Amino acid sequence: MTLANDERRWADPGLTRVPYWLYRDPEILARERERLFMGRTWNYVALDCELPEPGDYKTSFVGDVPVIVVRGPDGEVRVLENRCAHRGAQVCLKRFGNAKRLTCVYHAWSYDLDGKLVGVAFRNGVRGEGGMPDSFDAAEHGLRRLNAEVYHGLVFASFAADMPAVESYLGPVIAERVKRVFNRPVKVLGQTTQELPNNWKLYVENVKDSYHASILHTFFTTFKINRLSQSGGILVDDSGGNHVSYSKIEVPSDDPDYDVAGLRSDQDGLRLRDTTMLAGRDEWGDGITLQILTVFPNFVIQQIQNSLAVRQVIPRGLDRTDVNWTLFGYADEDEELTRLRVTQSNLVGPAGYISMEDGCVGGFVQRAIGGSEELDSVVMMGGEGAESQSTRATESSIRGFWKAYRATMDL
Amino acid sequence: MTLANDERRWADPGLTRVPYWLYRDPEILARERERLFMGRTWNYVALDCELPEPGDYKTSFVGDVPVIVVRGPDGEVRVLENRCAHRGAQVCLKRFGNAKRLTCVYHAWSYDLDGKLVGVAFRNGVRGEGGMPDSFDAAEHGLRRLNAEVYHGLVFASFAADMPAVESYLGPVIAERVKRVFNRPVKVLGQTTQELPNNWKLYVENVKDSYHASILHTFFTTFKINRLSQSGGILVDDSGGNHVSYSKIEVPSDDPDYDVAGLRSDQDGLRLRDTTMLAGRDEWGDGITLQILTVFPNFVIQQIQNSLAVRQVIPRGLDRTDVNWTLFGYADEDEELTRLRVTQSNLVGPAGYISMEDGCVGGFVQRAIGGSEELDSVVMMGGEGAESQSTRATESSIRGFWKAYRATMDL
Amino acid sequence: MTLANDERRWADPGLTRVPYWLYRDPEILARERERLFMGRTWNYVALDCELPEPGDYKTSFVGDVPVIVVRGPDGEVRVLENRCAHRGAQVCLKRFGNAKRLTCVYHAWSYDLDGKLVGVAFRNGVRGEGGMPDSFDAAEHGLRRLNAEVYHGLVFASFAADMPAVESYLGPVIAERVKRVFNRPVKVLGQTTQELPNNWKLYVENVKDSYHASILHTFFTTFKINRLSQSGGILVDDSGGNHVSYSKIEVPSDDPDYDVAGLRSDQDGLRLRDTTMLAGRDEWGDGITLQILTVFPNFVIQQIQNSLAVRQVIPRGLDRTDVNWTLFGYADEDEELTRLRVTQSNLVGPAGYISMEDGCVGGFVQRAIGGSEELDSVVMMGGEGAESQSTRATESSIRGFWKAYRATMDL
Amino acid sequence: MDDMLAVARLQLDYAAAVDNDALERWPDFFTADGLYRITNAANEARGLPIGIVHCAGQAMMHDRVLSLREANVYEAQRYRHLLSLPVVTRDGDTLSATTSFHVARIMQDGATLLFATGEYRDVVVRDGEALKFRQRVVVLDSERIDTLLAIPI
Amino acid sequence: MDDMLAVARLQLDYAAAVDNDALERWPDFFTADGLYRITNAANEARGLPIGIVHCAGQAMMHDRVLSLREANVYEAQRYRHLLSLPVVTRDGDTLSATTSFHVARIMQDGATLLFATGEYRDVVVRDGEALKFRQRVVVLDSERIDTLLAIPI
Amino acid sequence: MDDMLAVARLQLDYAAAVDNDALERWPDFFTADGLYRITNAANEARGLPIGIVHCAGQAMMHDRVLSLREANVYEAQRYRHLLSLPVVTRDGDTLSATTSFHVARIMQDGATLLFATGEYRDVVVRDGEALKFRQRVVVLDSERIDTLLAIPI
Ligand code: FES
Ligand code: FES
Ligand code: FES
Ligand SMILES: [Fe+3]
Ligand SMILES: [Fe+3]
Ligand SMILES: [Fe+3]
Repeated sequence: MTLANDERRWADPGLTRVPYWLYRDPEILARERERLFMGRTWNYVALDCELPEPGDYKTSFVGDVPVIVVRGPDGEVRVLENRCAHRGAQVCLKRFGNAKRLTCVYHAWSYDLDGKLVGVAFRNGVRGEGGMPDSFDAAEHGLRRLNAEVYHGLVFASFAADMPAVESYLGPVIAERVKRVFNRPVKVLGQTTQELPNNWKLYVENVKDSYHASILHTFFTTFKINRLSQSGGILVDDSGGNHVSYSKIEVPSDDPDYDVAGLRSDQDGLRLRDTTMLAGRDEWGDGITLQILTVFPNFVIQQIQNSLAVRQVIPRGLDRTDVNWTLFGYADEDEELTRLRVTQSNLVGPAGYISMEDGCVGGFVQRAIGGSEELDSVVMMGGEGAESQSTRATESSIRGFWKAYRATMDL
Repeated sequence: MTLANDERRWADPGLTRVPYWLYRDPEILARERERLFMGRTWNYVALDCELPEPGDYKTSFVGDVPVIVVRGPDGEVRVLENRCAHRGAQVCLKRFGNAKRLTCVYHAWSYDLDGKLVGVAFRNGVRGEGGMPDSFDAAEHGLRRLNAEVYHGLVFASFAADMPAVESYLGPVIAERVKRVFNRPVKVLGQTTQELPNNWKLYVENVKDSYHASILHTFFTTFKINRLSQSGGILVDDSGGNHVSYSKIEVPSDDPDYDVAGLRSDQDGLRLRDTTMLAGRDEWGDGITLQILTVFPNFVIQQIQNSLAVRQVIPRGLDRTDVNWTLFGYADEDEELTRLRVTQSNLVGPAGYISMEDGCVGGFVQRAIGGSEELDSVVMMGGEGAESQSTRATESSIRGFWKAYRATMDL
Repeated sequence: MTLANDERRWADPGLTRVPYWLYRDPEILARERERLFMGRTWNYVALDCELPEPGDYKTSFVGDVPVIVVRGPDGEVRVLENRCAHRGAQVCLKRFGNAKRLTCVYHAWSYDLDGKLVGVAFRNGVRGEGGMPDSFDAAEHGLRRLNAEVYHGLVFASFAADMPAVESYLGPVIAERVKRVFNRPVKVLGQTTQELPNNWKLYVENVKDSYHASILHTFFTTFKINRLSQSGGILVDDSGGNHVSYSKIEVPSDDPDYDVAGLRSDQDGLRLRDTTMLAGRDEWGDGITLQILTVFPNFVIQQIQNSLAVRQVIPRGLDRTDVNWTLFGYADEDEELTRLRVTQSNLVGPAGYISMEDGCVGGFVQRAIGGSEELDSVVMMGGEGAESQSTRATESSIRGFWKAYRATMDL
Repeated sequence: MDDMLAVARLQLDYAAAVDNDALERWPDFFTADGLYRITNAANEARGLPIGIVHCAGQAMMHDRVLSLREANVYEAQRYRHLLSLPVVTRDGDTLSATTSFHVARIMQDGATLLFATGEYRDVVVRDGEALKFRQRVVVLDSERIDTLLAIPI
Repeated sequence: MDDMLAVARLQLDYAAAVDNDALERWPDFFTADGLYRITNAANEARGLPIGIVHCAGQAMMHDRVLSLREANVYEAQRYRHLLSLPVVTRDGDTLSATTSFHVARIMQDGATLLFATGEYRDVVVRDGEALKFRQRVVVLDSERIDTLLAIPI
Repeated sequence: MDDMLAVARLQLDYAAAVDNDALERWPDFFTADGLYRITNAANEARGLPIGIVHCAGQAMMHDRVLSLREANVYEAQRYRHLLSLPVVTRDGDTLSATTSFHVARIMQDGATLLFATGEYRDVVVRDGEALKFRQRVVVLDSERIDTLLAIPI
């Protein structure tokens, strides 16, 4: 499986071919950790609202590296690597907590909420024996602190110190769409983790893939919630790594392109008995019923009708990925709207009518490409570039992902 | 575990020493996939009778590469790689099915039963936007089609195009013995999968190993179903990779060689209360009560009394192997004979009186050789060659396997 | 994950920095097997009392290499590699047994208790056909026999032939402390296996780590069974690899060092309702209530009050370790003392009040260091050397482990 | 005891219907306005309203079965439920029951996984001849779902 | 209910005998002409007659136990059965029952696996004082067997 | 049958208390001098007295709960017990029961493991109104414990 260096090539200079070894080579994981997740990227780690009070913390991940997201006494959020500077134990063990200091259970080294080492048990020994030598300088042994920015309620972190602001990382077009959803404080309505039998990149490609939406997810098209012939399109930022796919409802029409395609997904007879789920509200006043947004490398913001969620994609190995779903609403919303979101939650998540398939299709690829590491996937729908397009029948945003990936990974 | 190149050697120029790293080195898997399973070999993938009608398909494997075995409209069987030419999803998901076209669930690309790409959803975009660029040539994006041959009811496939006919691959001696069992149409009587905790080659060696039969499987000898002193022998083809081990019942005699060996397996007191299982019929008129046949690299045909089976050996990782058992009878046989096969099925499979041990013995080796990657197994019984012999107290056919393996793997 | 050679460095020339890749690099396992476990070390494999009679055997491990520990007809204990010289099957399958000869189930090759090959089934073939060629020399095909020494009831084995005696391997100081516990025949009182989600070295470091004892294990300090301010210390042999940590009960005092540290572990209000467990006996007449002893690389002898145990640490992969616990008492002890040991067994093992944490803390490290392979743990408590110290507020014995490890591994 | 065994029998029949792919019968185990929810223990403990599945009324249950049969794509799989005895309390004609479960999932290729564990929180009423669930809340112990959850628990 | 509990008790005793290695008692849970079969759901669905084990009559069961004890080689292992309550129907003196099971397999080295799940399809009759299986068909959910199946399910 | 169901109910309540983290109630399922032991089948078979946990009397049980709550460090986790029906025999006022179990362990991150299988060997007596365990010996099938065993089985 370990590919020698000359086999680990990416022959095609463009973006329309993606070699399959990228999902299978054991060495890719370490390289992605180093250059991508611990490199020059902004990584979503938490919602600001998950940490309401000073001292509130949440344990999270940057790539697969454990971090602590904590609100300091000054109200600012810090992100610290969750690894003790002494002998490497995970410092915070709980998913959520509140602390004035972060104390490692192993030898009780303790850190303030900036990660500064403020306590070393028995530093001076016991009765004058043992303890730390004079050469020990506590200032050199804090928790590694990451660059952090709270952007409209979203906490991003980066191991790189000299990052541009999140807004500029997103680019103006995508930033606008983030702000559309995060236009006021939010609250968490539910959380779940979906464990996928495939490389994390297959999930991210899937999310970026506006082409599959109305084909793989037949619930979508059948009930006219969304179909490619609706007006909509995709937006891609200059880096390629960030994107939005959106659509608006129109009056459904008989669409000749669908008939030509003869898709499995167009079953006219199928109707829901209970349509409360479909009675969406136009909360944003723009008629957009679906907006899927990704931030490079592994963060998703979803609006599907009134179902709002963020998804953090965590690599767990070459062929194992966790998707952490956080469904949310607005802090100030009425109960009826929350009830609507509860009902529409049936659309999304591991059991969602239109997301269930996304859970398995990555595995369908992962297990099929074993004999094809020297071959490529073909990403040509909508051309060869990674630009915004006014159609969703395109793979432009997938090409955008690989554009950003190749640049960041130097591949 | 990854052995540097100079350690991955096979010092002995002959066939009587097999280094243990062959069962443990992570790199061997990829090389076996490339040179062995996707190289110049014929791989069993299905019984012809599993696909009675045009459009019937079965999903199977060549090595661990997923394939589709499908009967075309012309009645001919095709074998296609089960990986979509678009972005790599497994095209057929079910074990058995019937289809006029093979349609990928992901983006509904569809293929005819020759693997030719005949439909690309939204190829022309929607309302004139998106879609495939003109440079896209459907003819270049079919499902990879394998070389296939149906040989006396057995479907073989090869990634190599220029293979000799199966009959010539088997060699005349082994071909004769295949035809002995597949002398007329067969029907499936039962299927099961046995998952083994060892490298696939340990299972194949075990099947080729006529030496162990009467020693490891004491049920065999105790009830005089078979013992090495019965007349019989082994046949090996010129390549070494294909073999038959057979025996005939004779009147049991007191056998001095057994007494000298003092084998655990010779328990005189043990008798069955119910002997219906042993009342075999001489279906082939030649008195042969056991014929085990292998085709290089990983296929087994078994006749044990009247129990007939094919076994497909599928590598699932360095120390994980699936054995797919298909028990069968003849399409035209009487019910009484089927009942006999049902009763004799107790002899074989994961719970079989004389095959149960084969399920665990590979694991006994796999876990014992961890500290011995620089050492060799010793394969000297019956000499140093890989020729046919008129005794089963030999490892000649194992040496034959390694002869073919070294040639194919270039090791 | 596979680190290229230039990354697999150990920059720090001393013992106060340990790079994290040592717990994560897949290649380290094979090198540890070769140089450490199969190299110039003595490895605990059994208690002498587990094999009371000639022919009694136990299956055990040296590193992760399976071995047989067997008492010969002369009463001496032998240690043999548990891998058949023929084709590599594990010869002894049971945990405990008794045999005159060791017979492999696969082809019934049999060995005497020295490992000498004394039987080859069908060596002369059957009716003059098959069998072993004349070139086969049974003397070359025995079970690999290890160097073995029974030292005060403990059976040690080594793949190296030219080892110093165990007593000299231990060094006089540690040897004394082994003999303190193994001062007369022992008997087994219970066995269990604890499976840890971390590299084996994290467990060994933990055992050697007198620093953590009163901090991580708050049961310890709270009930005044042991605290760092008790008199005690650590002893390290010249190699660094062997150590003792011990303490004596003193009248607890208000200890200013504890107050300064403000440790989580000092909860004054907590008192046991049932104190029978704490009513220890001073069996050795020296007031030592705790003695933890390790022998390089992976063996532990434990006296915690009257709870006696040996622990064998078995690597099962990069992040998987088995700890085999054997709790014991003296062959001649009274029932009341055994009852005391039963009661005090609550302190130790996977559910032990003061060992439970040792089961999880290695995992806390293993999972936290994923992004830090180029970083180091900091081992500075008690200075920079690996000498004996009269305090337990030190990491001297951990530095000792790495001293011996670097020497043995040539790193 | 009678209540316990009666509820146990209802639960057994439900499990058998699900395990044997008789999903069309699944809505009939509920009253017309019955509530079926799947959530996890952490969400419940935090009072979060959204779980994994939320079916209010038989109509939504029928819709889910229809979608599973006609619209959704997922590999062939089956469950095998195993239940504890229910702990039942009665309030007038209404029975409340909590019941532990282990659910194994068996994929088409034979791979078997302990897919879900947790507790049923049931409200059971008499509906004509039969007992039916007025409410069945499935509280999963784990927040983690392997791949997807298609078939109801 | 009486039938249910009586069948449940028979099944419990059977499971205890198997789990505690009292295999010699195993044939006695059957009538002299009792049928014991292990197969899998896919074979059953396709009407294929061959499964994993086929014992027609106590004599064949005794033979299997004898072979396991005296002839066959396999590592020390044990099972732990867990059963649902049986769903029992009565036709005259004959009880038919379907019952779900999870069987864990524990190897000598402690490795524990959810080895088998499925359904017992039992026909139970009174045989003198005791209830006995006239038929016990074990339908495994999975076609996949890890390593080997020695001990009866 | 009454004995069986009464013991089963006691066992269910015990399992529910443990599975729902009501450990403070755990000692109350025992008589004041009750014995709680966890050991494994191999140790029992060899007559070895030391297992995994040994609590003689409620006081030691309270101590264990106190230690788990106040002193010990371990990650958040929960169990989900599933039990067979008990096989109960009565000797005067004393009931003896053997009962099989599967216990799943669910970690905070959702990882689910079939953590323990085995057999309860219970001695149950009436203690005022309630049934209580005078003895509960947990015989694990496996000698192998993953990571640690904090919560009682
Ligand atoms: S590892 Fe954190 S204090 Fe020692
Ligand atoms: S992967 Fe098959 S159609 Fe896209
Ligand atoms: S492998 Fe041991 S006798 Fe052949
Ligand atoms: Fe999707
Ligand atoms: Fe065999
Ligand atoms: Fe400790």
